[in-house]
Amino acid sequence: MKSAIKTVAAVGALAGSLAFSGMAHAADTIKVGVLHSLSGTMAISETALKDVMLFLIDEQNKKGGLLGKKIEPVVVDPASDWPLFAEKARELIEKEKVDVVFGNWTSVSRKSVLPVFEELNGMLFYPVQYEGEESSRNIFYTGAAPNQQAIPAVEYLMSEEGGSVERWVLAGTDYVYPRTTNKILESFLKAKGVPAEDIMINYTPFGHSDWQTIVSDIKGFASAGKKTAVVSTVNGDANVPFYKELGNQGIKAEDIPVVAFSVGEEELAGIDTGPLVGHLGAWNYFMSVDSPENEAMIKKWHAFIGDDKRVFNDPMEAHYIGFTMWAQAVEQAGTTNIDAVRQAMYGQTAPNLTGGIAEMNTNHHLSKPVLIGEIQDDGQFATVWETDGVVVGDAWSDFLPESAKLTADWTYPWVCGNCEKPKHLTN
Amino acid sequence: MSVTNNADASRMRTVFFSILFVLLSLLAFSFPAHAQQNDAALNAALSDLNARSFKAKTAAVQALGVYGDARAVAALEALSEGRLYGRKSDKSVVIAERDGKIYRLTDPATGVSAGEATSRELKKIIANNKLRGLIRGVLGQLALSSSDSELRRAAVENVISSPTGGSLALLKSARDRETEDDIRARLETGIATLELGSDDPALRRAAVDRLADGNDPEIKSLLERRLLKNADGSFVESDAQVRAEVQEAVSRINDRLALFGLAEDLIFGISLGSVLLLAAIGLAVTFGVMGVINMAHGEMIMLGAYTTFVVQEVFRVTMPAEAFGFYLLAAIPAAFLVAATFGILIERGCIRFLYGRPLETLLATWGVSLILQQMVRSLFGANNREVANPDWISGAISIGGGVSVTVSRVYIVIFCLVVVAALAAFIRYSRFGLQMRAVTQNRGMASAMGIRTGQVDALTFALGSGIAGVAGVALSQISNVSPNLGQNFIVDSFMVVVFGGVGSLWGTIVGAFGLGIVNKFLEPVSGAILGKVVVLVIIILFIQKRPRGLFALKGRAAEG
Amino acid sequence: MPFAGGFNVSMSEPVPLNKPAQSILYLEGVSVSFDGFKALNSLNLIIRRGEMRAIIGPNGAGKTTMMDIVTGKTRPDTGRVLFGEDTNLTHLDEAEIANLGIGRKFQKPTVFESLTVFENLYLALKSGRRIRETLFARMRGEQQARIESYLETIRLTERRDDLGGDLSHGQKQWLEIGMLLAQEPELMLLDEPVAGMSDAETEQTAILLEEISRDHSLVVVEHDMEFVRDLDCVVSVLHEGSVIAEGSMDVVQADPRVIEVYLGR
Amino acid sequence: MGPISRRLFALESRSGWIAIAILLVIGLFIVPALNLMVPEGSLFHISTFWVATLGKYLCFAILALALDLIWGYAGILSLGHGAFFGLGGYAMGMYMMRQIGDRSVYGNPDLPDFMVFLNWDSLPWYWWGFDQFWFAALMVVLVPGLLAFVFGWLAFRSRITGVYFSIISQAMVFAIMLAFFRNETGFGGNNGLTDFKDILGFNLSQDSTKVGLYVVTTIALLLVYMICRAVVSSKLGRLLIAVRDAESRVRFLGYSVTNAKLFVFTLSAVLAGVAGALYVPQVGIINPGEFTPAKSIEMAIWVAVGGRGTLFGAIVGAFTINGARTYLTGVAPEVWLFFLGALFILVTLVMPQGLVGVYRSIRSGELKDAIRRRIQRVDV
Repeated sequence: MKSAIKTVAAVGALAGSLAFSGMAHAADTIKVGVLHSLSGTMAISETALKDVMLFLIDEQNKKGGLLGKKIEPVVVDPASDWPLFAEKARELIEKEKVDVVFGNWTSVSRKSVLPVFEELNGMLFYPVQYEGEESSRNIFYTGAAPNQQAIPAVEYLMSEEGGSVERWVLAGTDYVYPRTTNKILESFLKAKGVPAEDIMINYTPFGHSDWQTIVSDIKGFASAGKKTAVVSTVNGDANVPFYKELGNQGIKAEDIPVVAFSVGEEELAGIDTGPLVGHLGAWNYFMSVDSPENEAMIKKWHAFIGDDKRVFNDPMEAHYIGFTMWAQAVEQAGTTNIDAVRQAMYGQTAPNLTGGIAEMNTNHHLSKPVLIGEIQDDGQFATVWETDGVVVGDAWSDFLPESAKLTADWTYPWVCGNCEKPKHLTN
Repeated sequence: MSVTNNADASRMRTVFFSILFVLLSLLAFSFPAHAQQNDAALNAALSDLNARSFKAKTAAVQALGVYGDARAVAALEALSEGRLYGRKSDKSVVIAERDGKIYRLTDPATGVSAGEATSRELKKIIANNKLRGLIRGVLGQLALSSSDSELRRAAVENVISSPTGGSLALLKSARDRETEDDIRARLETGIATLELGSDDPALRRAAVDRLADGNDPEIKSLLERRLLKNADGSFVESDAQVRAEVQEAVSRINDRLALFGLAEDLIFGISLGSVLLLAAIGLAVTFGVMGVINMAHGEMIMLGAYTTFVVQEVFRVTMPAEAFGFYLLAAIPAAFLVAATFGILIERGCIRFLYGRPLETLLATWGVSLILQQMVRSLFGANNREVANPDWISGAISIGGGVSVTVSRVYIVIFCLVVVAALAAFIRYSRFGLQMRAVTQNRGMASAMGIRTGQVDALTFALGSGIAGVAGVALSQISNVSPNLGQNFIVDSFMVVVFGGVGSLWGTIVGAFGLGIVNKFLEPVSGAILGKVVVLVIIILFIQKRPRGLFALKGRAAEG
Repeated sequence: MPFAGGFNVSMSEPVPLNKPAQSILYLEGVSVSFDGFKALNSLNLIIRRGEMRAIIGPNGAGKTTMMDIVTGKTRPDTGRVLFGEDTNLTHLDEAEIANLGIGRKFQKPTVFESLTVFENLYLALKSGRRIRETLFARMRGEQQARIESYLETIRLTERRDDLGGDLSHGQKQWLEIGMLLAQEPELMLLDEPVAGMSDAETEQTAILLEEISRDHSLVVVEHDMEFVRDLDCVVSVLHEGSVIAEGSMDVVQADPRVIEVYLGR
Repeated sequence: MGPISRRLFALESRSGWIAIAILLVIGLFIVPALNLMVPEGSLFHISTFWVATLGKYLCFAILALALDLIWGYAGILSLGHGAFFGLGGYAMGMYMMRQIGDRSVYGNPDLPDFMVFLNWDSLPWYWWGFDQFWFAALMVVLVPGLLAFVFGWLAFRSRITGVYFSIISQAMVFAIMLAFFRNETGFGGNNGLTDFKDILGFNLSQDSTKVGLYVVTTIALLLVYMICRAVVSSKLGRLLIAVRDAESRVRFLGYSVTNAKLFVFTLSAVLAGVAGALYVPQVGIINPGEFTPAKSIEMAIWVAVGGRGTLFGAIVGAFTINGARTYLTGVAPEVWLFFLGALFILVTLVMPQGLVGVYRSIRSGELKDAIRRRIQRVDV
């Protein structure tokens, strides 16, 4: 009987120590939560974003921090486990009392933390290109919406310069981002007069590794005599075997160009790009862009990370822009209070590393330039086309009937993430 | 409507430029001496390559094609391969070869050295796909008259795949000159594809005759388009007689293609099977022979793949460029040793305490796998590592009918069979193999006969791990090299071994190829995802019928 | 109906048999092979109700396989196996056969090592075998008394609350026999009940078996010739999957074929 | 009292009952009170984070109990229990999805957002009825139970045991994962079901709802514990241990091993389904990630760490591992897998009976003997 009581006491003490371990924190710092997977399947992409956050915070602290306080990063590992994302988000906001969180990569992880951020009124900066169809009051989307990536890329390929493509393969991993993007593209292409038989849609599971059949199907589809391109929304791990198969089966970019929305410099670093020269990527940022801001940033990044082979990519730039805007908004608001900072975020501008100025819109999406690049043999993209100015990110796509009628605007009179009419029109 | 108009207009423009270009290039062939003298035009075209707009670059490429001399060819090749740069200081165009940190420059107009420069002083001249396609066609047309038959062969393909308005005349004259039979045959086919659009029905009929023997899906769709109707309701192919022949040709090609399709599924299935077999073969030793459920098996494959990466980097630094391609051969023993060493460590440090408790080895080795993953992540970083395909295993072999087999996969099939054969021979004929079998069958008796069972266990596990490492070398050629590499294979590996029959090497082989082929025949019908689900369900149901797998030992001995 | 269960009948040439009325176990023309090896070759065997029968034979003669067939562990390729009057066993599984009243002791003593001696017997006790019945089973005083008496019989009363795994080898054998008793079978098959026992234990076991044989039919497979002699019952000699001799120990030992089989060439 | 019945009572000793009572008081009264009544900022306040996290652990504890029942007692190691947990979760998720009604993003009261988005024009038949809580609750136990019954019937009838069973159960969960990843399957694909608003009319984002769910889960854990206790202390419990120790002996005693295993496996799946159903409203999302084989393997590790074959051990294991994960992913995000991996190895090597086993040997002084015996065994 004593033993049982002892057990209970021990368990209690353990729980207690766990509970108290997070409680002691200094109030004279501004805390920034970093919610990126450092283990599990998504560590491949997200680890670099954790590094870039530490880098940006370090830079800001060198400049004297914010509001006279040092910024303290709070790094946690949600381990590519979606419910753990929600737990860690709650821990960051409620226990660590962070002032803002930068994090997430996959849509499902964002969906998992979204109710937590809304419930606790936190602030999340989400840096990855995504499917859109969302605008939360508590999330700022600094990655590309489909209209900032997919549509310009397809327009480019349809143009004479891009090869006058008439036949399209939409290949993607079976999850919501490719599904949405492909739906948007499908209706866009049909609106442009592409007949249904010239569009092939194919979905593969996550981490698909055997691409022989699909690449062969693509070859077959492309043999119809019309110029064919592949729009790839293949995700993560599956890309390397996909591109290796493309290269090995001798599909050259001149014949069947592949434009990808999820393959950036970081992903290419793991592939021998020799056989891939000419395949395309559409992003808001390329590391190869020749601009003074970019050069300075890469230099500082290499110095910070201590490795001049490390790449800088689009989601990293998105974090850079997001962090810069947040820091400015905090300075303007004079506080880290979420509501005040949110108000200060609207209309906030920050220079893109590729030139031009990014602006935070009231739908919580950025205006950014769109760049199309061809893969080079050194693993970089060479920009072959870019938009004249910036493109406003659309939370709700105009090409989907259900979403076309929705508006996201978090300022008066709308104050709404998905409304058909303003909430405060009658007031 | 406006969309089609635009497209039409652009097509018209293309045709116009092409005709112009061919006229110019014909001119160039007829008066090469004149062209070479005109260096000013060459220089102008070269400097136009450095223009900002792709339109100007296109014109410059075409102008260089007109030149057709060695200097123009060198410049075009350099542009297409990304070796053409603009020097920032004087805006001149140079060909640059990277040599360590600096670039050695050549002036394309003179072919002489133009000194050296650092990457900061240069700006790469970007070619896009369209430009590269154009260059390919231009160089192809120039190379059609090359004396090197290999060059001609490639050139014919290039001209056929990037045809322009003047290609027909070029191909015909090339055919008349051609001495090699196979190249001439290819030229004939190319001519036929172009003559299919001729105004003369007789020519068209001849072309259809010629093409009906082929089995190329591109030709098939070319023929099929002759059967369509125009917007005004008339047939594209106006002659009914020819139309019937086209119909006949299409159906003949279709019959052949169906066979090729089957062959393709079979080939893909064998290839997938060899990958499964490679992934599973090490497990067949550790699980099949020793009864150890090694959840860190996938990590052994991963270690092999990372060893390949390290060996590659060592070769890159220490070896001459010609030898670089052979890093893979060096990686095989290295991967074996690394994985085997880890295997011994795991066996001695962990598994040996757990013999007879298979389910607990499962949990402990799961812990090992987590540690190994994190170790690799900490050492090499979380992202993928690049492992290059050496030239000798790149590319594809076309076997007709639009079916091609990639060379790397052929090597993997061969490699996999060699590994299995070596393993089987080792187990069967070597002294250690004998001891291994003895310990597996009767530990006590083997021990009584003076076999050091502990040592045999450790070495058997090392063998299984080492083979997994070797598999990692092969898999690095077609898959990610990342800390998650092993996780992608572990479930499949277990399925193969259990399906084939634990303890039976033969069963593992048949199981792997069987599952690979079934999967590939299902995939076109059900899609990749459902295909895999179906395969798993088949395995589950199959195990009900034969709980010990395909090739299980029968009788009392197996029921222990 | 002629009675063909006679002693001393050589079975080397399988004669079509007619099942005797009082037989408890009747095997006719039973053959089974594993991977080409014929473990049983058209085996004929008849055990009468209430009889104790010893079966001997060299290694690989098919003794254990015969038991596997009877208890449903192995299906015969051909042949008939009847229990009692006319219950065909070849289509039943182990549990069904056990519930018909055939108990079996393994060659290697098999008891439940993580359960106490008492619990081992409790599980074996003849009572509801359905899952629902076991879930809601309550022990009755009468059941407990029976277990106590079995404990007495197998001389393990002292160790009733020890775990099965903690018993000595001989005690495990006894416990297993006790479990068979608790099953209250009509027919008991014992595979080498004295293997690995000390002389004293062996003697005691012989006495135990004699006690048991008073109200059970018993088939004992054994290597220990002295022990078999002690049992003082009909002996069948198995060789290469068939019975080559049958009769009292003395008769069997005099049979030239048996001598040849045992002594070899 | 006879020896058996004495043993029945001894299984749940007086100290055991007291421990349960103390934990129950803490779980049911102290934690909610400290969360709801003590003001934030007080030293004694328990944040909602901890209520939610503890609630999650409680679900895992139920799951661990379910797994312990089959592995620890009947010796069936299922590496596919994530399937039952996930299916139970999906059943509950579907109910909550239907409760969203026209508050969804696209405002379609008849279809969940992802169906609107995929252009589905009507609700597929397998979604019918899920707008009723009782129906969903029924499905929470029925679907996992049925799957377990069919799968178990196939497997146990063919006498697939040990490692083979583990591996094909892994194949099962893997197949389910792939199927649920497909968007066409109709369960929201990779994103799964999310964006829940309320359960039985209670707003999910309110602290009181969270505490309520937590309390319900605590009670559920107690009930599941009692059910498991009742099973393992019945004659069936002995039978299961007997099956674990010597399966064929049980057959020759006349019991149907298939039925015994099938019963306990199905029961275990049902309990796992209940755990999943309680889990989903507390974490706010259910997606195919729950079906990854790695998660199912980890469940087995909770049980092993806590102590197989002791019901209390399963609970301890679930709390220990998940507590460690919560703690380490925050404190040592870059290297925590080393700790976790090392823990798994250590437990299997030196604590074959898990934490509860260690605790027992320390108490009984057996630890020293055990270590000595272990060293000797290694020498052989």
